[in-house]
This record gives sequence, C-alpha cells and structure tokens, in this order.
Amino acid sequence: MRGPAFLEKLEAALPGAVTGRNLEALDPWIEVAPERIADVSRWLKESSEPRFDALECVTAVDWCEPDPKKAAKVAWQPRIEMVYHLWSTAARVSLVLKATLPRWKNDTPGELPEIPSVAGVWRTADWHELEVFDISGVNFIGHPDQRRILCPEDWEGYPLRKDYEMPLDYHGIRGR
Amino acid sequence: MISLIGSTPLGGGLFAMGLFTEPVSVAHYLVVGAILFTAGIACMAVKRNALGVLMGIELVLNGANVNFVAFASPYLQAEGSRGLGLDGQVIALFVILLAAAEAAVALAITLNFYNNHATVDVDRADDLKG
Amino acid sequence: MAEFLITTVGLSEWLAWTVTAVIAAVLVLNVIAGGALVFIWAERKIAGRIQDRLGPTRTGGRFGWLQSLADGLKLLAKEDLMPEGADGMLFRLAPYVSFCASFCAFIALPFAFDFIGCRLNVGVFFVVAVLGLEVFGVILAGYASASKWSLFGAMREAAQVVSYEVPLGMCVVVPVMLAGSMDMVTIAEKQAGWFTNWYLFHDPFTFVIFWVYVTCAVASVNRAPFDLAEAESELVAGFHTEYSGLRWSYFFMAEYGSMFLVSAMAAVLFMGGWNGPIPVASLLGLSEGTGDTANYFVRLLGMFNLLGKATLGVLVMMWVRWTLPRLRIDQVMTTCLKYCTPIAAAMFAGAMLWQLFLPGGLVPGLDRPAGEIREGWLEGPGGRGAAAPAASDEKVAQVISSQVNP
Amino acid sequence: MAQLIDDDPRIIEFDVRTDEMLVNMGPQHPSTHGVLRLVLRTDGEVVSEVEPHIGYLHRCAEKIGENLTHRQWIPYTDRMDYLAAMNMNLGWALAVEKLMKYEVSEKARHLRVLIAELNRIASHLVGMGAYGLDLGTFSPFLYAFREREKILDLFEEACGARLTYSYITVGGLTADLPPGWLQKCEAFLDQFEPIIKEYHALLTTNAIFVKRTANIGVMSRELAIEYGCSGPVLRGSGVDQDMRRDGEAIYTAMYDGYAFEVAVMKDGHYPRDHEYPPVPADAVLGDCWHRFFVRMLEVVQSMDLVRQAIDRYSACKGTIGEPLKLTEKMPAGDAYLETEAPKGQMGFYLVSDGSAIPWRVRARSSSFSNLAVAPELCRGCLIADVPAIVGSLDIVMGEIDR
Amino acid sequence: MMAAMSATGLVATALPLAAINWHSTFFLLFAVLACVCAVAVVAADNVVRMALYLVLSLGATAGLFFLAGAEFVGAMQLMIYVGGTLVLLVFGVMLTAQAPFVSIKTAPGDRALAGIVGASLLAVLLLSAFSVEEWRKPAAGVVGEPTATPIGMALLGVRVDEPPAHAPAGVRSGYLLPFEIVSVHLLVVLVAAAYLARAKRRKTPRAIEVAASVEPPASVAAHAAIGREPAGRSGSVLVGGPR
Repeated sequence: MRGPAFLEKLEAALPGAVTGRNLEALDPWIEVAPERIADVSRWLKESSEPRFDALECVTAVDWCEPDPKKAAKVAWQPRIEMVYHLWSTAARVSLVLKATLPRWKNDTPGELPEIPSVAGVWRTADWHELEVFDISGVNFIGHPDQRRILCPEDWEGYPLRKDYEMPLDYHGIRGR
Repeated sequence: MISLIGSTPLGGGLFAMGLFTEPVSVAHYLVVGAILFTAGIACMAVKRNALGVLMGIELVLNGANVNFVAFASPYLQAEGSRGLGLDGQVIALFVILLAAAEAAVALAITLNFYNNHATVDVDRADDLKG
Repeated sequence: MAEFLITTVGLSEWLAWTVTAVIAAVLVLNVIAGGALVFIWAERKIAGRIQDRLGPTRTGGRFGWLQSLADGLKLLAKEDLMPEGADGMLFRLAPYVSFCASFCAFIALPFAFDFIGCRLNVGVFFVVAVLGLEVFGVILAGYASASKWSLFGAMREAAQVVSYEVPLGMCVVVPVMLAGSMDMVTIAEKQAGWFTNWYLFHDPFTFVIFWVYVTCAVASVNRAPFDLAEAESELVAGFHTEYSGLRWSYFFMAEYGSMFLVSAMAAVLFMGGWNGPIPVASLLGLSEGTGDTANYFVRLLGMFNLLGKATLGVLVMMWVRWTLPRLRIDQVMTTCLKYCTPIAAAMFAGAMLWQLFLPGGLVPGLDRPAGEIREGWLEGPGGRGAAAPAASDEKVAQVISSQVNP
Repeated sequence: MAQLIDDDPRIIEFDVRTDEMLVNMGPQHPSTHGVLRLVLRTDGEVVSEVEPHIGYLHRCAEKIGENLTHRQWIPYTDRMDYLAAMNMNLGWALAVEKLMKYEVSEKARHLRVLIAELNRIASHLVGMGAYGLDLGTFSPFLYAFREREKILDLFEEACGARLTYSYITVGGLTADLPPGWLQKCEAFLDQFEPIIKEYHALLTTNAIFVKRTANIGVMSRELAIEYGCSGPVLRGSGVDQDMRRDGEAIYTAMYDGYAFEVAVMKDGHYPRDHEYPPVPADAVLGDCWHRFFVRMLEVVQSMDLVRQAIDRYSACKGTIGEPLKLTEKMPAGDAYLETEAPKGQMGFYLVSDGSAIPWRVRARSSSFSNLAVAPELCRGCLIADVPAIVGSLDIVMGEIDR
Repeated sequence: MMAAMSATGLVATALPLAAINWHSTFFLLFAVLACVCAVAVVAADNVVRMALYLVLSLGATAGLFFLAGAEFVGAMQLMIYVGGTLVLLVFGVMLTAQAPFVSIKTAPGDRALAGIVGASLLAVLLLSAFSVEEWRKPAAGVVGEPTATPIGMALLGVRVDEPPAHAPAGVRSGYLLPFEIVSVHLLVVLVAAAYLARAKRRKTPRAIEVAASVEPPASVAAHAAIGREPAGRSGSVLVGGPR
C-alpha cells in the first residue's frame, strides 16, 4: 500500500498523531506530534503495510539564526526539527518522519527539549539518538543509557546547535 | 672467577676449609638436607597462607630426598663403603612422585577451601571446632 | 676431542681439556646467542620473501647482514621501562629465568658424536624437563608486569605448555624405546648410515609420531600458530607487553634458542642426528680406525649435518608462522588433548608392537641393524657416561638371562 | 525465563570462584582498526560484555559542512571512509545532485561507476588483509596491500592523490582519465584475477581460518536489520539488499545497463558459487566467515563491473563535462540519499536554505551502525573472538567518528 | 655450563687450577643456592615470590642430584617436582592472586618462635649429620654406572646392580610391587584431585543478568517471516498509488 492511502491508514490507526505533511517535497515527509513519535514508530514497524523494519538515520536540524540582523529576515520559526529516515527491507521503500521541538524546553536556555526515545522500537536508534543528544542537544525520554558518545564525557554545550560557541579552554587546551 | 672467590675473606676461608679442593662427602649433602628440612618445617609452622604451608611440605620432602640420594650415590661414598645402592634413588623417586600427588590433592583442597571461604588463610579453617 | 688434541696435536692434558671446554662453550654460546642473531635476520628475510618484499637490504652491505646486530644495539640503547605497579624483582628476573632454561637445555644437546656439553645418560629426559622450565619465566613476567594483557598471556602459556608436555613426552619416548636408551648420543648413533635407518622411516607409527612431535614442539616453544602467549592481535604482546630494551631481547633469544633446540631434538630423535641422509663419511672410507684426524673430520662434518637439519627445522617453523592464522586458546587445548595425546598414545603402542613383532623391519636388507656401522664409537673415548650404554645393555641381557633361567 | 537461562549456551558456569575483570582493548591496540576502545568485561578468557567507546577521531565534519559550500565539503567526505574515499565523494555528490535535480553526462556516469567499483575492490582488499591480521596471519595482509597499491597507482594517475582523492565531485568529476589509463586498468584486472585464488587458499579455505571464523559472531537477519546494519555485514546475514539495485532512482540510474548479481546467499547458494570454494560445513549464515566471504565475492563482482564500465565509458563520445561552480546555489529543501559504499550504506542528508552553503549536513555512516551490533555479537565469546568479530564488521573509525 | 665454567678457569692463573675440585665447587654453588632459596621461602611474604624461590631451591637440588650421579632422579626432580608440581602451585597462586591473599602476613611472634624451634631442630640434625665417622670421610670419587637403566629394570622387578656391601645375602628384590602401588596411588589421586577441585557448578550473578538481557524483544520474532519480493526502483512510501 503506497501513496496517500498509506497515510490514511496511519491516521486511522493513530488519530491525531500526524500533524503535517509535505508530499510534494523531494523526499516526501510527514510530521508527527513529538510525544507520539514512539507510538507511530511502533505502528510503522509492527503493524503497517509495508513494515518499516529498519531505521536508517536520526537527525536533528537546528533552525536558529544567531545573528540578530539576519534573524529578523528569516521566514521560519526557531525550532529543532527531528528527522527520522525509515526503510522497509521487504518493500524497499523509504519514509521520512519529522517532529518539531522547541529549541529549549519551556524556552529556558540550557534545558534540553524532550522527545520519546525510539530505541525500544529499533535498536539501532540507541547510538543514533546518543549522537543527536551529544551534538545537537535533545533529550530522549526512555533511552536506556543516555551519555555523550562522540564528545568527551565532560564536554559542555552541543556543537551542532547554531548558537554554539567553542569553549575557550578545555582542560588547559586552547579552544579558540 | 676462582681467584676472585679466593681473594675475598669468605672465599679464602672456604678455600682454607678445603671446600673447593677436597671432594665432598655424604655429610655435605646431609647438611644441605638438614637445612632444607628445617626450612620446610619452619615454613609449615610460620605460614598462614595454605599455599605457603604446601610449599613447606615440598621443602621437607625435598630435604629428605637429598639424604636418600646422598646415601645412595656411589660417588659420594668413602673408600670401601657402598651406601644404599639403588634403593636410595628409587625411594627418592617414589618420594618425588608422591609429593606430586600430594601437591595435587592439597591444591584441590585449597581451591575448595577458597571456593567456600573466599580465603586461603589456614587460621580461618576452623569449621570443625566444636 | 681432548684425546685427539693430546695425542695428535700434542698438548698437555689440562690445556687440551681446557681448549676442548672452550670450544664446546663457544659452540653452545654461539648457537644460542649468535644463532639467535642469524635466525632473527633469517626470519626477517624469509618473512620478507614470503610476503613479496625484500626484508632488510642495507644494513651491513648486501642482504642486510647486520640488521640483527643493529637491532641489538638499538635494544641496548632503549630505555628500560618498568610499569609502576610491577613487582620489581620478579619483573627483572623473569627474562633471565626464561633465557637460562632455554640455555641450560643446550648442555645435553650433542652436536656430533662427542661434541656435547655434558653427556647425560638421561639426555632426552633432561632436555624436555629443562625446556619445560621456560614457562616459569613467562608466568613470572606475566604476573610481575601488573598488566592484564600480560597476565592473560602468562595464563595461556601455563595452560598450553603444561598440556603439551604430555604428548611431547610420549613422542620423545618412542625413539627412546627404539634405541633402548635416553642418551641422545646413543639414539643418534643407532640411526647411523643411510636415511632409511632414521627412526622417522623406522615404521609407519614413528613416521606419524614425528609429525605429532613437530606439532607439539611448535606449540611448546610458542610459535605460530600456537603463539597464544603473545598473540599480538588479541593481547597486544601478551606476556612481554611491558618489556622493552635488553630484557625484552632475552625473551626473544630464549624463543629462538628453544626453537633451535626442539629442531635439533627432532633431528637427533627422528632424523639421525649428525648421521646424514647419505653416509658420506663411510663412503669416503673415513670410518673407525682410519685415525684420529679422520675421526675429527667426520665429527665436524656431522656437526654441520646436525646444524643443517636443525636450521631446516627452524626455517620450517618460520614458514609456518608466516602462513597460518593463529588458533584460539580452546582450539589449542583441543588440539593437544583431543588429537595430539590420543594419536601419540596410539602411535606409541603401535611402535611398541612393531618393535616386538617386526624388530628387523619389513625389508630386512634395507634396515641395517643398529650400531653395525660404527660399533666402536658407542663405547667412545673417555667420559663416565660414554662407555656405559653398550656395556650395561650387555649386562642387562646377561642378568635377565641368569634370572629367567636360574 | 528460567528455561532460557538453563538452555542458553552463552551462560557460562564456573567451577572455581572467579572475579570479573574490566580490560581496555584500545584505543591503542593492534586490532581495533584505528582508535576504537572496547571495554571488555571478562571472566578469564570469556568475555561477558563488550562496550565500544568511540569518538577519539571526532573531527566535527558535520559542523564544518555548515560553513562550506557543497563542493568545498568534498575533501571532508574523503576523510570519512578514507579507504574508499571515491565512494564517499560519490555519495555526497549524488545527494547534492539529487537536491539540485542535476544529471551528469553519460560519460561521467560510466566513469563514476568505474572509479567507485575500483575503489570498492581496494577497500575490500584492506578489509580482507586486515582481517587476516586480526586472526594472526600476516602475509595475506601484504598480498592484499600489494594489489591495492596498484589500484592506488591508477588513482594517482587519474587524480593525483593516493588516499583522499576528491575526484568525484558535484556535477561530474574533476578531470577526465589520462590517455592510456584504461589499458593499464585492464592490465591490472587481468593480472589480479588469478590472485584471488591465492586469497581463497590462504584465508577462505584455510582450516584454521575456518575454525576461527565459522559459527563465530552469528548474526541473524532480524538482528542485522534491527541494528540497521548494511553492506557485506547485512548481506552476510542473508538479507538480499544492495543499494545499487534497490536504492533510489538517482543512484540506481547510474548502474542502468550494468549486469551484476547481489552477493548474497539465496536458498543455500551464492551467485556463481561453483566458481568459488565451497562453504565450509560448520559455517552458519551470518557468522564471521560469511561476512568475509561476501566481501571476497564482491571483489569479483566489482571487477566485473569495472570491465563493463570500461567498455561503456570508451564507447561514449565527447567529454565528461564540467563540474558545478563552487558557489552554485542549491534550492531550498532537504534531500537524503543512501549509496552502497564498500562498508555499507552511506547516507548523506542535506538541508538547504537556498544558498550555496548547506544549512545542515548529516552523514549516516554504515560503520557506525555496524559497530553498534558488536556488543550483541561479542557476548559470551572468548577474548580471541573479539578481534575476529570486530574485524569481520570491517569498520573504519574515520567514518564512525566523522 | 660446566664447559663455560672451565673456560673461565683458563684465565684464573692465580690459583693452582689442578688443586680445584670442580665437583666440590659446583656442589658448593648448588648447595648454597638451594639453602638460601629455601630460607627465602620462609622469609618471603608474597606467595608468588615464595613459589619462585621454591623453584630455584628445587632446581638447585636437582643439580645436587646430578652431581651425586643420580641423573635419573635429578631429571625426574626437574620434570615432576619443578615442572609439574610448581606449575600446579602457580595455578593455585594465580587463582587466588588478589591483593588480600597474595601476602598474608605472619605475626612476628610466630616468626620468632619458628626461628627458635627451627634453629634447635637444625642443631640436632647437623649434630647427627656429623655424628657418623663414615659419612664424614671425603668421597672416593668412584664413578658409578649410569642408573637410568638399572632403575628402569628394578622398577620392572629385575635387579641388575651390585648389591650393597652390607645387604643380607640373597635379598635382591626389585620394586615391581611399590611401582604398582605408586601407579594406583597416582591414579586415585588424579581422580580425587579432579573431584575435589570440581566444586558445585555455579552461575555468576553476572551471567544470569546477561541471560536476562539477551531475551530478544517480541518484535524481532514477529519479523522472521517477512516475505521477499523483488521491488522496482524504490522511493518514498508516500509516492504513487496503492499496489
């Protein structure tokens, strides 16, 4: 089952989970309410037709313009966009899920935005989510062992945030 | 090397005693055996480590073996005496074999003790105390 | 040899004995120290050629002759490191324990008929026993290094060497049984003549057990594919991970020394020792009674023969090392306990039965009776062990007959 | 649950009271393929748990990508899987071309296939040789490198570099092949073909090699998919998936007209398996041996593809065309494309706000997902199996840490 | 080694070389090594070092056996005692080689007491060692025949050696019975040691934990039977009509 019909199935199975869509994009995507992402994932993996048994990639895109002059001109709202690329090995089709998070939880800088972890659905999400947490700063609720994976354990800040500034000093090593 | 030994006071003394020049006798071996035996006894008495006690037993048996071999050796016997002959060597052989067997069993016991008590301190092996 | 010097060259007795001793000492020392240098160079050249490259080419002119010497100098100049948590005394002592064990075994190794450090009538037994002591150096090194990788290496070595001593002992016993002596000189002399006299070709069982011996020997000296103790892709460098400089090189020398030793043992036990595939000496008419000079020449020839065979063995070990992957520890133990030991036991029994029922061999003409060629040599010149085997064989037979038929 | 504990062969029973020990394998260790650190929890020789620690080679490639134009980032893709830099270039170039809806010339397309497949051979040679090294045999490593050197010579002649090529670029390739190159390439293929038998003799069919790899680190197809494994690791588990055949149109169009069979075991047979040594009796689908064997088959498959590409390339008239300008603007939007790199599916995700500089760059590396499965495979194995399993995954740290 | 020692002797011209009894010199060397190492076993606290000293002591004793002409016993000592027993011992040490157990300290009081007892025992033993006139006489240095063959024959029950001078006439029994007894004994010990060391099998808590964690999620099994069908060019699931 492909095309809009698939989307209808999804909406029928999980009403209210899909909050947006773009079927004309290069990689057509659907937007999912962040708190429903785990449910949607589970449905896609276990109940949908075709089943999306492989998670290829988890990405966080930081939409933020640190320069105030440019920020006035941009058309979009500052946000964190989670992007999940799914793949069905049986049907050999892909699916892109997106979810929008605030840049900071409750708009308090320093408090990480939260989204349910899908590590319980696809085990590969474990490391991918760790990487997103590490460099983009998103908290995954229900992740088995959330820690820094690429950066050192005591690294401060989330390098792939657009407003990230390299620390001046790390254990006596000059940063900038 | 010998000249070096000879030039030291101790070496000179030993030399004077004829240790370097005289052939050894059975008594020489007996002295070695005695020291090994005593060391073994002391080791058994002193060590709290079960493995240390085991090593003491080995030393004791070894000291006895030295005596057996010394008495058996035709080379060490003085003129006209024949010593124990083959008997001494064969007994020494049996002692070695039995020591190996004993070590295996003792080690097994030690390991078992360690499994149950998480220590090899023989002072703690007092389960049979009433 | 001393007699030769006294009677032919005309040296005084003590000088003759001293010269003999020096030559023997130089021989033994050269094999283990100089030999190690040559073998290390050879290993690099062979590895290079096997791997489609040249190996050392520049040091010392052509072929990189002096590469090992240069390496030795580098090792001398290297800093001697010791880990902080190491047990200093044991750490320092361990390489020498290993080296001494390997070195001591050379005392009883005959290079030719009486080119031997000390002829023991339990020579084979002695060599196997002393070689087994090498494991102590490794265990101590592993324990004292205060490194987990080293400890893994030491434990593997202990398990492996202790296990492989069993089949190795069984393999060694077969030639001992055939020769009726544990004296390595006697064993080798009984195989004198054409290569058909070698115990390797004595009967099918000895032929099989030779290969079991080769396997066990490679395992007991820790060469690939049994180099579990230093498995570089798993344990970094195993028991010598923490060693550097000169101390490390002692382990290396011990390894090459033992390699040579087990190869020479194989030569003596199964391949006639210094008695060549072709009895050049007797073909030339240089047999017993042609004079001391001739005798001396024959012995020199024999020494090169044995060195050649042993070197061949070492080279084969190198070839194997650069060809095969490494086994896993459980597979190493399986090889020993499930394959080598039963095969060795069966072959031992087979060789025993063969000796009982077919003492003359299948083709009597091919297999000349042992000791026929140079009977006189077994009694040999001087030395308290030397005259013994033949004499006591006789006596044993005499006593047995007297006791069986009173 | 109790049933599971009693029956699970991975549960080890101990005769003697023992303690578990934590051992660091790496980051400086001969067989961790770069700076990978594995923390092993062992009981004697038995490994109960393996925890990989990565990040020692993290170079912020994605952050750098947000500050360079699409073509300027090509050299950074070189440094991801530096053993297959051409394939990395190709993946990124195709992702950008997908976003820009750009199509390269026919000649460039065949040249890309030619170069990418040649680099696949080189990468698999390293993977194969290094795997031998992990198992303690040194010579096959050098035999593999000897042949790889010849491929590098060819690359050097084509683009001037031996490791980090930046040859395939957005909009085509930086240069056409020099004259006489194709003949040299064919000469290489001809002399390389018989050498593969040598590799099979030294490794694939070697009794010790089989003992060390067969039935070790068995990964079921479900587990492989669950962990997002790809490439030979996935195909070694019997999953019939190859992006060159199953991928998106823009990538598979590159291979239009090429004949090749995906190297995967179907119904107990590999494609053309009569030409190769038989599968050993104790090998189980999904074990280290099969992962290794799939790589060996892909070497032959790639040679075939290179030959086909040479024919098609030389049949094309004209030039390969010019690559895009460095500052060529991209349309706003995002694009994700996975290509079949030697190590597995290399995905590039690209978000653009309409300028020449991407807003966000994401590299989904195959080794990253492939390594994540290592703890699962290493549970309950022996220490010696850890290098065997990690080596069979054929990881490159440059790609994992990026 | 012997040869090397004589080589060093060549340069030692200061002493009358002929006067030196090499046998005695080597005896002294091995005897000192054996005794010093035996005492070191008692003095050492670290169990691994104790094992090392014991090896050296036993090895030196083997040297003494060789010097006494008991080559077979010496080789046996090296092989079984030093090689076998001590490797076993080292295994024991390693199995228990954790910091608290490696060195269990002895109380100084115990040490002093043992010293006194040991010294008096040693005195008695030494006294008895020198008590018999015959034992003190220097050896005649009669080179005996090698003993490997006679021992081997004797173990099979056939004596080929000369009887001792004071042996009663007619008693020339071999050692077949003791040999058999020892063999059976060794077998029993082998079985017993294996039985004793084989404690009740236990699972480590860790293993149980691991077992719990390896249970696959239910979802994995559900996917075992995904059918395969060749698909065309892939794309997003959201593109194209229902198939």
